[in-house]
Amino acid sequence: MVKRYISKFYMILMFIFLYAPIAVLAVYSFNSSKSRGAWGGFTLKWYVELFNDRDIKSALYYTILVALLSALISTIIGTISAIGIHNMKHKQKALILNINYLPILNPDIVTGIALMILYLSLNLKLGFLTMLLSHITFGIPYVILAVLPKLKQMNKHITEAALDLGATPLYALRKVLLPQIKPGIITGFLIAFTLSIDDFVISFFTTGSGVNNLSMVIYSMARRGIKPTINALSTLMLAVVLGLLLLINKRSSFDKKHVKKVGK
Amino acid sequence: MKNKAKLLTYPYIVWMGLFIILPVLLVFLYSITFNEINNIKTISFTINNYKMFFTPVYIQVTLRSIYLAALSTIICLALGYPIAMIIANSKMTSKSILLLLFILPMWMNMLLRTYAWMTILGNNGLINTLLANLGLPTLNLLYNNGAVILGMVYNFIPFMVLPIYTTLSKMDNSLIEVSEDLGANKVQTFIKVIFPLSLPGVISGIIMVFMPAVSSFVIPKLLGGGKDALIGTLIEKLFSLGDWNFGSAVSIVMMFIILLSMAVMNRFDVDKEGGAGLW
Amino acid sequence: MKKKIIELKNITKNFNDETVLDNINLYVNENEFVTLLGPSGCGKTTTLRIIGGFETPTEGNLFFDGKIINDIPPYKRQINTVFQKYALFPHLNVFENIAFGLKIKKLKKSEITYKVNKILKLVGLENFCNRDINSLSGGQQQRIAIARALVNEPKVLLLDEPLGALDLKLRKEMQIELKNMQKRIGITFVYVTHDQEEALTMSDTVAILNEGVIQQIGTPVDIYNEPKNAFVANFIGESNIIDGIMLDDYKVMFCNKVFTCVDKGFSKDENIDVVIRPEDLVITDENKGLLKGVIKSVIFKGVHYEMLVNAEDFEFMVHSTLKFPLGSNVGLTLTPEDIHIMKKSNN
Amino acid sequence: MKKKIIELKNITKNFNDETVLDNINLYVNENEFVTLLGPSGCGKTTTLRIIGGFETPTEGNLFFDGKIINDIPPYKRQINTVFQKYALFPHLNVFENIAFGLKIKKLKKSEITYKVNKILKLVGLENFCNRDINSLSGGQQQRIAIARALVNEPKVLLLDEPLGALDLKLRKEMQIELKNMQKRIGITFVYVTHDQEEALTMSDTVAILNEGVIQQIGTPVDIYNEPKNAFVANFIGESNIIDGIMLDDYKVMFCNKVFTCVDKGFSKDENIDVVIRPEDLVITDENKGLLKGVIKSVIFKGVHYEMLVNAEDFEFMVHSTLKFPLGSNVGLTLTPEDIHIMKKSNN
Amino acid sequence: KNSGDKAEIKVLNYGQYIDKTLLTEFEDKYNVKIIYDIYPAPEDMYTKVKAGGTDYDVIITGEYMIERMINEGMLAKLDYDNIPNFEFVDEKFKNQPYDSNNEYAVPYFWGTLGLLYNTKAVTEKVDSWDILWNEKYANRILMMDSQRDTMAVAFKKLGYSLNSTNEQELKEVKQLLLMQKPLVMAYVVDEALAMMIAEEADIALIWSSEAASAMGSNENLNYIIPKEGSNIWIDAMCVPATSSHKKEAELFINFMTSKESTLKNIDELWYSTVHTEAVKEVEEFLFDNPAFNPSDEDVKRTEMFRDLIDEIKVYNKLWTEVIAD
Ligand SMILES: Nc1ncnc2c1ncn2[C@@H]1O[C@H](COP(=O)(O)OP(=O)(O)OP(=O)(O)O)[C@@H](O)[C@H]1O
Ligand SMILES: Nc1ncnc2c1ncn2[C@@H]1O[C@H](COP(=O)(O)OP(=O)(O)OP(=O)(O)O)[C@@H](O)[C@H]1O
Ligand SMILES: [Mg+2]
Ligand SMILES: [Mg+2]
Repeated sequence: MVKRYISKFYMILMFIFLYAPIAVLAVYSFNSSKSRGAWGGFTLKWYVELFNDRDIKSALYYTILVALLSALISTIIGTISAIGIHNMKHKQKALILNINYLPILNPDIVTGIALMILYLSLNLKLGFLTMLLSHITFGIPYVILAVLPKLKQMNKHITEAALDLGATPLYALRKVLLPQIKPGIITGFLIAFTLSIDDFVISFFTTGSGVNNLSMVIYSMARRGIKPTINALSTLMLAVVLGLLLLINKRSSFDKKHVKKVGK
Repeated sequence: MKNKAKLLTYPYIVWMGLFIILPVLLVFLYSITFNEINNIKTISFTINNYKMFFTPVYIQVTLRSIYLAALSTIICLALGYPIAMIIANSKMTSKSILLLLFILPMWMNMLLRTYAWMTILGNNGLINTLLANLGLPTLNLLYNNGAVILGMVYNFIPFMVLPIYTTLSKMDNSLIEVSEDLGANKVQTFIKVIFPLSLPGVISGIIMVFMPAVSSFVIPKLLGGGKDALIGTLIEKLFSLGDWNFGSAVSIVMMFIILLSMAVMNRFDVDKEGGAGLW
Repeated sequence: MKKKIIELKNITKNFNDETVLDNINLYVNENEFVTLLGPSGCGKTTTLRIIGGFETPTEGNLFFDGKIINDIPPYKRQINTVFQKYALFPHLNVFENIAFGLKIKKLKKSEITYKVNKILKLVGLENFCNRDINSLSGGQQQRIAIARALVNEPKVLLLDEPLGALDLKLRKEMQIELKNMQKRIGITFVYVTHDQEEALTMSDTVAILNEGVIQQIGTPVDIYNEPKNAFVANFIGESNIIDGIMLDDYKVMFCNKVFTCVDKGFSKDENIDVVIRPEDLVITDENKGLLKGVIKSVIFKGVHYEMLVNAEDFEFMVHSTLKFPLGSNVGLTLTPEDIHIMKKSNN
Repeated sequence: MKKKIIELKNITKNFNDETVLDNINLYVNENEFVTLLGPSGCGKTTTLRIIGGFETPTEGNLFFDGKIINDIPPYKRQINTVFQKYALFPHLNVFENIAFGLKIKKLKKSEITYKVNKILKLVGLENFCNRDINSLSGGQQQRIAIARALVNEPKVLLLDEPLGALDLKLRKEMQIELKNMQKRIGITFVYVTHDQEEALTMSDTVAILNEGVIQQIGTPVDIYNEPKNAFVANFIGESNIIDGIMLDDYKVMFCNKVFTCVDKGFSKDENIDVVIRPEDLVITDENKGLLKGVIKSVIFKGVHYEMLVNAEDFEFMVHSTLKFPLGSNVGLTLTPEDIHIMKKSNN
Repeated sequence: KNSGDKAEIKVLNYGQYIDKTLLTEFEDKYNVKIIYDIYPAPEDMYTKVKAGGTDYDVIITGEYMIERMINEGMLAKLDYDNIPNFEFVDEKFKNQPYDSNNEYAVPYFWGTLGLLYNTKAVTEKVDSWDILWNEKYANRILMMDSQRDTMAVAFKKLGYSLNSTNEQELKEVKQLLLMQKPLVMAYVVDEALAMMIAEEADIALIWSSEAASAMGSNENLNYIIPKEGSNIWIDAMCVPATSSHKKEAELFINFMTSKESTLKNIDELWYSTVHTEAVKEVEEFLFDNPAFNPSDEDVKRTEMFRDLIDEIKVYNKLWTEVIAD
């Protein structure tokens, strides 16, 4: 009982730590002064301005599109590769994993510039595609790292049982293996998505004209002080996601109750 | 069966060859040449870039970076593990919600978050204002290693929590029961059974925190005040200033050091895991 | 006088409104060997888990040495368990698995090594010290699980089908080893098995469970020879159970014939179950038998042949070392002592 | 003529340079019921896993219908397996587990429901459709594992101790069900069990393994009555194995006495093993017996008492439904047919 | 392509360095579509454009970067016939060394490097770089995490040219900067503006443009150009050699140089203008601001950065050693 309270308390502390800066930036989205340093009174003008800013809208679109696509593709490639890596012999596995660590280890600017030179020498036009490829490249290693522990935990006899019952490896993968490593896959997706949303340097060097993401907009604003419109945007995004979460939570708890009733 | 599953990695191996190895080779090439390498005829090789690195100043930077990153990683682990456990032990529906709530702040831009931290930590920031109002002495919270570590912990802790959470969720409960049956109390059970079983997740978490932390540059620049350069800031600076050659050498050395120390760790691990290595 | 070390008082356990254990009352004396016996899913494992502390009873109390221990966590109970599904630690090798409990007790290294090796020899796996758990065969894993619990020399040992995966030979050996150990070290055993013979051989007391209800508690001989109801009789050994009518004391009618028996005290013309063990029936010449019948099937069982004999519309199972040809007409005889009369159970 | 459906030719399997299977040769005819029997760790599961396609033999070939299938993946083999450790899908409920194979075959929904329900009834778990796998008892899980394999009606079914977790009653029922099914649908069974009686009851052919080497292949009666060596004799049933000398055809000496027997063809004065089944020995009055002895121990086994009789420095195990008092002096008799002579095995 | 015959130009600029309504205005007025991109720092822009993956038509960037790009043949000569508004550009900013004949670039805004300080905390007279070495302000000083700007201070304090490559002078600069390091609160990237407004620090090395906007938010702040001299910078518009819509690009440059556009831009950005007509019409408070409109003497003491080509590596090394120490 006491333990439950302690863990609840700890959890709340942790969430305060995580959300304190977010709260600050949300508050500043209502600050009529343009500068982060001073409070100039309450205003909604940044929200109004947000809807009139063409660059932010297009950047938001590309940010979400690239994040979703790259996270999805990284998750697919990463998960499949992780399964392969899991089945490798020790030496091979070590080699592949070490190479896999490089994008995680390399500073973004090195990756960004190196990829840019790569694309150009491949005669790829910098733009949406190259940016997407780059995001996939740095997403996959994280997905692999997220999926591998779950694979290691898995009982191999269960996959064998599926094959035994006539499941092709692909079917066994879909119906037996994936459901079991699902937490790892979801985690991998979340990490890849998060990294993609947050990436600036690599995106900058590998994108082309007209395709910008929010991070690029924000970093480029830094010199003059980031406009509170961005805070407004962040606050809105947060609100939307939180709202969705609340909705899902309500739905699923409703479903549960419902099922229980029917069950009786 | 095993051999076949291995094939699944081949597409990624090709991908790696193209998008990871080739760029790294390029970086390596820069590290051993003068100037640009656009023209193959004028290429000339040198090891000066490496020589330059091995001077006390840069070694110190490297050590400092590894120290800060390691410290942040340890703190992430210490703070994150309980969180992962709490989430893993919570009810089915609240699990995914908690998880998303946990990573949601990271969807706000890192620069914004870091600036927000500066607003909180500054001399006239929220914390110090609070302290002053309480009649307490104010603190120097910003522009020191503490702030850098705080920033790193803040930004990387989800990457520690998530993989640990995945290994803890749906852990074989009977093993925990056996442990308690054999007389291990909750703490001993944790140390001897739960933690070792979650080790793969912990290792993933450590890698996902430590490696980007070693080479991070925005956080040390903004929260550390750019006074004590870290290897990430150094590389970023060298590259953006156009000195790709030396920058490349620094990156290569860093990769080498980190991967080598990982290999050493791996060696230790081999005995325990029966040849399975880190994995 | 014997001391009750464990006592279950009115224990009931529900899972999602389904009653799995129903008002269980059972005590275990110090140094006693108690076996729980019952069909699959009857609640044996659940009972052990309650004693071990892994489930809390929905109702009722659990006593250890006279004190209620409902809320004492498993690690504070001086009880060790051999789990039905082994539950070996995958991250530890054979040695480390067995040494687990000893290390927790902070024994000296040399002592741990000594004890582990001794117990490994006992289960016949001396050379398996450094083996990975996953590379062991089923029976080997089971033996490690036994060793891991035994090595701690607990006051009470709970064993959930500990010999299930072993072959007859090894099982017999291990039975004798376990029994010896129990006597020598003075451990109390609560044993779950699905092997009736094992239960009868090893136990001081046998408790028969069915659908969460205790059917009978008694010594092996009691249970076997004086089953309380047809379920017990049928479960504990193979039996022919025939509807009969008790005409009078020592006089029973079944299969349209009147037999002399050794039972009395029933009301007149009471409907009863007649239980006859297959090995008590003797096949004779057709005209020498009390009953006449035809051999319907013959199965070789090694020690004996198992034959089904159709006599007076009832299929008698008969065990005999002699083989009679399929379809031949035979007689069946039996002595009055072999006729067990029992009251009809309610269901 | 019968068709060989599965054939193992010179199969050897090493794990890390340790030989686990050593030059195994074995074939299985269509619709045959072959049982692998052997002590724990002798390689039974490994043999099944090779047939199922989960291990590749280090040496030798595996034939299915006359074709080598060493490299055919498991899902392309018309073989289903009941795994020793069940290996049920934890993320699926009981129904979905059983329906797994049928869904792959793209059967109609109604058909799947029909088949699953039918098989659930067979294993006695009609009402468990929506149950979570982890909430099942050990025996229930095992039955689901059997159902999951059986429902696919494969050509060949591999069963690794499929009834190990079931009580005698249910085991017998399931034995009969399995056997009936095997005959009715015409499935070929390769069966692993540690239960000698089960092996003898159900099988057409029994193969005895020890330490990766096949000791004997034959019908149950052959194996039981004509064991090729002392290991088989000892393993397949409890036996008294005594050192003896073959004096002449039909004349054997052991325990310092000369007995008549039915064996011949040994060289003169050859050292041999004499095997006598405990149930073949009859306890008589001290002076009526061929051998004189003292009762050393008496264990109640339900069907019979198991007694150790010390006679002429050898401890004879004797099974008898009559109980003799501990320490009493008795005689032992036996007929010439009950004396089995076998060559000394090399080890 | 999809907009049919409608021309399209690609513009690359710093972030937040334009009144965006001007873009729409231009598009409507000339029926030319603008694809507008931004970059965070000139070096990053250079790296990317130099690599050749881009096809911009107009780039707005700093003078030293333009010099480098001219030297490397990355820019196209402008056709000034298409930029009649060029005449309004103050002669002061024409024919500067980075583009000595004014063939490649049209100035956009300009500014200086100076000290922004809080008059509440710094009560003494501030007129010299020396104050940055004054222990009284230990940990209240913000320097820039930009090697050339921070080194420029040291050069000027020592009385040298801020483009010096003299070994001895560089050594002295390094010494000076290392001496100063313990006093520095932080080498900030872009945060000086906000930090000074929030009064987190007392003195900051800053660009006049940022200073102007800081002073607009906090009236305790003041800006000066120290007497030892300082740096002056010009941001200018140029057309890359790879441009395929040079005409429209020049049209855009001309549009941006018009008085109306300039005024609109000033209103939004508060940067010092190069426009002779516009400057007359800026609001009074801005006109009087020393950061927006420094005195001619102050400007006379300033020096422009030159592209150092390979010598930059020496600077890089010096600077990394300063911050790594
Ligand atoms: N992956 C492996 N690595 C090393 N040794 C193994 C491996 N798998 C099995 N063995 C060994 O091979 C031998 C035979 O194992 P197998 O599982 O076939 O035995 P089994 O006859 O099924 O025994 P049981 O009746 O106990 O299940 C055992 O000694 C076992 O320890
Ligand atoms: N967690 C649970 N949730 C719901 N039902 C459960 C749970 N655990 C056990 N049961 C049910 O309780 C009953 C008794 O289970 P238990 O494991 O005690 O049986 P058992 O006697 O050990 O059987 P077996 O010999 O097959 O192992 C079974 O019907 C089982 O399905
Ligand atoms: Mg059980
Ligand atoms: Mg086995």
